Parts: sequence; C-alpha cells; structure tokens
Amino acid sequence: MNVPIEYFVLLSMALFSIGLFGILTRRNALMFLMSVEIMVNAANINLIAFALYHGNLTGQVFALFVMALAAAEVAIGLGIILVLYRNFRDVDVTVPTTMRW
Amino acid sequence: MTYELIAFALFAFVTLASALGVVLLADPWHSALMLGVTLVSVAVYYVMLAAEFVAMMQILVYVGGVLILITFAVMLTQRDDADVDETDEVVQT
Amino acid sequence: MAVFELPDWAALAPALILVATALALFVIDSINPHTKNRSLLAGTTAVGSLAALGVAVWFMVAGVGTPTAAGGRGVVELFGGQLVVDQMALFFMTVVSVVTALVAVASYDYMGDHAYQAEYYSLMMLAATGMATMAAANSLVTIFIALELASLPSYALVSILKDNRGSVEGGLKYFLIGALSSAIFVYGISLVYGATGHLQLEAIADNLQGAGEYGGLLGLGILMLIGGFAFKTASVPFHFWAPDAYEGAPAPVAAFLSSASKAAGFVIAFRVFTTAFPLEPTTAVIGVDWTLAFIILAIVTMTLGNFAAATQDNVKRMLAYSSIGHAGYALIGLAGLSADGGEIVMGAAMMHLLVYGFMNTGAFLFVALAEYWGVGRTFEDYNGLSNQAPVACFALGIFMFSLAGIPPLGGFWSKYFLFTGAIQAATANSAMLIVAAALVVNSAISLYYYARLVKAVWIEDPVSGRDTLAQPTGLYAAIIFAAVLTVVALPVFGPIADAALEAATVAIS
Amino acid sequence: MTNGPQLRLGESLLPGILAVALFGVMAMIALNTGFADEMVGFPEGISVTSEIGYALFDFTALQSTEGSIGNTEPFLVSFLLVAVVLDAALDAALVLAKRETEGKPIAALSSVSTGDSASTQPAATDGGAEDGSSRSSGGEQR
Repeated sequence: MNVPIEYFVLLSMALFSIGLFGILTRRNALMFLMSVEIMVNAANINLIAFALYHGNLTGQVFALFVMALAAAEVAIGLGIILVLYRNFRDVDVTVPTTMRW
Repeated sequence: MTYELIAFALFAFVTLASALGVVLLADPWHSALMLGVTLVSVAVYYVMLAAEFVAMMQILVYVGGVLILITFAVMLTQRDDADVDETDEVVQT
Repeated sequence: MAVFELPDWAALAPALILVATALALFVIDSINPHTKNRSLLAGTTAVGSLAALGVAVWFMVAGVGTPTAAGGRGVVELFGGQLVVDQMALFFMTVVSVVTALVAVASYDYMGDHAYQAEYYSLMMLAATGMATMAAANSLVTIFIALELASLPSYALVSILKDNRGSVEGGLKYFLIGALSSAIFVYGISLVYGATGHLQLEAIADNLQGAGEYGGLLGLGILMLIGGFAFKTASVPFHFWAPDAYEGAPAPVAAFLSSASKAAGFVIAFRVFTTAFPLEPTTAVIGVDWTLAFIILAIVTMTLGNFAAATQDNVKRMLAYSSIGHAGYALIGLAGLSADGGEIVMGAAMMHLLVYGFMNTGAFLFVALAEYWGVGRTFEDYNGLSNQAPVACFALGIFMFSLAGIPPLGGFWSKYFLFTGAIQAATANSAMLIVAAALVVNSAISLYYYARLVKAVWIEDPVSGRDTLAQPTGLYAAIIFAAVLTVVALPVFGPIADAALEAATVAIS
Repeated sequence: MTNGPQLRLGESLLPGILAVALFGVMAMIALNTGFADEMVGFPEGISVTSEIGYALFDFTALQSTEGSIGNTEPFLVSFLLVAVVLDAALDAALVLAKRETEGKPIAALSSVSTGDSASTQPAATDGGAEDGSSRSSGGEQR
C-alpha cells in the first residue's frame, strides 16, 4: 500500500469539517441530511482505512452496518421532512417556531 | 511518487470539491447531484483500501438507495411557484 | 438452586420479550389493519413490558450477573462478548420496562382517537427493545446499533401527531440533532477504532497500553463519544432538542423519552467509561483525566436545566428543563469516579435514575392527564385542579416533592447518596466539592418551581367555569401506580441501594 | 430548475472559520500521531469478502487464523439487531408517510380521487373522446 494512512485520516477529517460547515450554514432540512451523510461517509473512510492499517476486518464490517443504519435514518428523516412540508409548506428548519403555542 | 498516490490526490480533489459543492451550492437539487459525485468517489478509496465488497455496497446502498431517496424528497418538496429564483436566499437555502 | 438451568442466551430474556411483543403487535396489525381495539393493543404492550420487568427482577434476585465469587451465577457474556448481562444491565432493563409499562397503560386513554394505534405501540416496544439492548451492549458496534434502534422509533413517536404543528416541529428538531450527534458518535467510534484496533470494550481496554502514540486520536474520539451520550441523556452540548421535543411530543411519549431513554443513555456511558476506558491507563494515554469533562458537564447541565426551568410558564416545558437538570445530577455518577473506586457515586446515580423513572414518568403523565382534560398548558391553567381531581393532584404532589428531594421521599435518598458520594470522592479530586455544592444549590432552586406547581394545583383559586373533569381509567391507573412506586421505593430503598451499589461495583471492577 | 449552479457565500463566514479551525485542530492531532509507516494489511490469498461473511455470521471455525485477519470480532448479534432496526425504520417511515382522510389512514401514495370515481369514468381506449353513450355502457358499443 503506497498511500500513507495519514492521508486518508486527513481526507476524512476534511470531509467531516465540510459536513459540519454545511450543518452550521444551511437551513434547508434536506441539506442538513446531506451534510450528515457526508459526515457519516467521513467516518466510514476512517473505519476502512484503519481496518487495513490494523489488519482486521472489524472496521469493514462495521462500515457496512453504518451504511445500513444511515439508510434507515434517511428514510425516517425524509418521512419527518414530508410531514413537516405538509404542515408548514416549507422545509426550512427555522420556519417552525410554534413551540410557544 | 507512485501512481496510487497520484490517483489518491486526484480523487481527493474530486471528493473535497464535490463535498464543498454540496454545502455551498444554492439549489438543493444541485447539491444532491454533487452528493452523488462525492459518494461515488468515496467508493474509489474503498477499492484502494482492499475493501471491494464495501465499495460495492457503497454504490448500491448510498448511490442506489440514499441518494435516490434524497432526490425524491428534493423533488417532492420543491416549491413550484415562479418566485423561487428571486426569493431562494430566504426560502430555499 | 434451580431445578433446571436456562441456557446462556436466556439471560437476554427481558430484551427478547420486548422484541417479541413488538413483533406480536405487527402480527395483530397485519391481521386486522387499522384496528381500533385499544384494549388488545395496549394490553399486549403492557403485558409484554410487565413480563420483561418480572423476568428482569427475577434474574436480579436469582443472582444472574453477579460474579460467582459473590455467590451469584456469574456475568453472562454472549456472542463473543458483544453483549454482556450483568447486574447493571438487568437494573436498567428493569427501569426501561417499568417505564414502558406505565406509558403503555397511560397511552390507552391519551392516544384514544389516534389513527395509528398498532404502529404507535409497536414503535414504542421497538424503542424499548433498543433501550434494553443498550443496557446489555458491550461493544461499540452493538452500542451504536442499539442506540439507533432506540432513536429511530423515538423520532417517529415524537412526531406521531402528524397534524399537530408542535409535534412535527419537536420531531424534526429531535431528528436533526439526533442525526448530527449520531454522525459525531460514529466518527468518534472510528477514531477509537483507529487508536486501538478494536471495538469490543474489553479489547479496547486491553489495547490501551500499546496505544501510547495514538493519545490525541483517542482523546478526540472520547470527546466525540461524549457528544453521543450527551444527546441521548439530554445533557449539555446536545441538550437543546429536549425542551422542544418534550413539549411538542404527546405527553406519554415525553414521559417515555425523558425517563427510559435517558436511563439507557446513561447505562452506555457508564459501561463504556468503566469498561473500555478505565481511568488510570486512559489518563496515561491521553494525558487528561476524563472525569474532568464530566465534572464540567455535570455542573453546567444541572445549573442550566434548573435555572431555565425556573423561568418557564409552561408546565411541560418546565418539566423538560428539569429533566435536563436531573441528567446533570446523574452525570455526577461519572464525574465522581476515581482510580480507586467510585462505586458509591455510580450506584447513587443508578438509584437516582430508577427513582427518577417513577417520579418523572408520573409527572409527565399528570401533564398527559391535563392535556386529556384540555385545561391548558401554563401554571395558571392548572390552578385549583385539586377541587375536581384530588387523587391525581395528590399523586402530583408526591412526584413534585420527590423530584425536588424533600426528605421522606425516594428522590431525597438518591440525592443524599449522590451528595455523600460526591463528598467522599472529593478526597481524591477536590473539584467534586464544587459538584456537591452545585447539587445542593440546584436542589434548592428546583424546590421553587416544583412547589410553584403544587401551589397552583392545591392553593390557588380554581379557574371559574371549568366543567367536571373526566376520569380516564388508564391514565389514572398509570399515575396512581407511579405514585405508589415512588412511595414504595422508600421502604425498599435499602435493597435498591444494595442492588445498585453491587451492580456499580461489578461494573467498575 | 433550469438556473445554473449558484454558490451561496453570504453569512457563512463565521461557520466557515469555525470549520477551518476544527479541521486545523483535528489535522494537528492526526499529524502528531505516530502512525506506523506500513499498514499491517491483509494476508495474501485470503478473500476479504468471504472473511466478512464469516464474521457477519460468527463462523469462527471457518475464519482464517493465519496472519491477523482472524482478529475480526463476531458480528452475528449486530446483524440480528440491524434486522430489527430496519423493521423499526420501515414501520416509522410508513407511519410518517401515510396520509389520512378524515382520520382514516389511506395508502402512502395515492391519487386525490377516491375509489368511486373509477366507476363513473371507466377506462376506454378511445383516445379520451367523451360521448355519453360510451361512458354509460363502457367501451363495448364502439
């Protein structure tokens, strides 16, 4: 393997920071979901790089589970966003402020 | 300097650029497309890291499932009125 | 002792019963879609969770999970150490299943005219399964998956009143913060994996010695793991979903989340930090004592929760903030750990979570009753309720004074143990003195707003023109049962304390 | 939908600085970590995919022990739990996505028209021509 492990870790850290930046700046709930997906992918890169680094497959199998869970989470998230859209006609997370009703 | 390192640098550029595109582009639909590029390019690293099976699953689950779901929702919740272009700084972002 | 020996996997029976109940509810739903047979659905849920409760208590009494050296049947490790059933796991399974049973009985009336009866109860049982599994999870893999299993149905439960804007908004906020914190949590797991090469908790601890070069990575990973726990327990860095989600959610769901989900969050925090990151080797690797993080978090969490609660006019929101404050009290259980022990603080935190399970569920169920009556949400709206519903209001008084920690009630004893434990831990770490002081000050503040509710209900003049209030059987039964449990916790507090201390000792050693 | 890609850069300065700072801190940590130069890697001649399969189902007897690939943890219980999680996700997503009319749930994706409209407007392969006789007795008379 010719690419040192540091490069992969740095790449995943950069992806994680980008995802966090997206969460901080975007107010669209769908953009929030996409940014979370980027962060989860950053974690997956780490897991798989470290699996090769440590020479066991735990990281690879866990990455598979993380993918399945991310898919499940997106399914529920989209359900909630659809219900939100039906109620507020918008997917902006700052629009719903009825909490003092 | 090996070919693998060059390939890694190229794909790292693609991944980071498209991830930045996801968070910076104004239209959620463009962001979803950029997310697709990001997810596919991440699969390349998995192949480089001897995780061919995970790479395949990345394509199948993320690109074939999650991304489709997200684009579906982007389409469903897209405001169809004409003033989208003018007001999207407030309404769409 | 027993005539026949159960197989090892039977130690998971409480979680298995919960998941079997969820599947049974699926079957009922598929045989008769859109069934409105509430007695059958709520009954199945209640029976299932009571069965899980019975089995968990039976196992605890029979000595499952106590080391054989102490006269028990040994800690049961399953699936190659991925799950472990010890006293702590059974203790928290008890908490989860008793809260589930209470909430299921209360939902019989509260969710009476809802369109998705079967789905509601099956989601609740699936979330309870996740929480019970969290209690037994012994690997970061199973912890993460069980955490998701507890979270995903909760998101849907919070927003299950789909036409109610508050409910949808609460669900959205809960989901967004949950998704963010689970992404941070999984990134933390990946860093811990990078530093140690393992995800099973004992294997992580074994590999800590060789991880000297990875100190920074491990420290960052631990910090991110704390973020995940903070979300689940509604403590400080990720607490801001709690008021909105609890206020928007149907009140029984809020009771479920604030009691059972919080307890489950604490059990994984206890297990991860006692098993995978024992204090001394971890400090040697990362250079910082991780109890420091918990000391700060505990103080900030309890102060923020109680001060915010004192300013609220809305009863449900007040209870939501007070639940953040109680998360701060329970965090003392981790802050007070030291290299040579700390089982007394951790045991006290476990006792507090159990008693809190009764009294907080009861308080939220009283709010559910008030919402069922439709009397309104603020303190003023509650004025003089005792004229029409003295029994429920008496129970409310018990819950409030127990939450505030008035001496004869259960809440006082768990706080007392927390206080003495913190004082004792101060010999090893003088910062614990500040924590103990914060505990006392915050309890005094909390007395103000708890007493305010009791005063509104019992002393203030009733709002004129209120009709006679209905007496829904299920809600009343659940509230009275919770009140009885809160009171009964008093005479049996000795055994509870013993069980919690023993469980904490086993977990720490 | 037809507008070209637009960057939105306003009001993202502070989060941007925060994100860059976070990346800086994390990168410092990563660069100060003494990673070994060589990855351990997987031994030659062993199929990684089949090893993943053995780990997923706790087939420890089949797992190869040469090299260190055998250090993989067993995942059977995680696999079963994920099955339950996906159940829960399906249930929750269905509850959320279904629509109700007058408190009764109907299919998640359905047209606005209800069942009885189908009887008043039978399908007829007549190109949509509407005359009273074909509607009253179906398309047979044509």
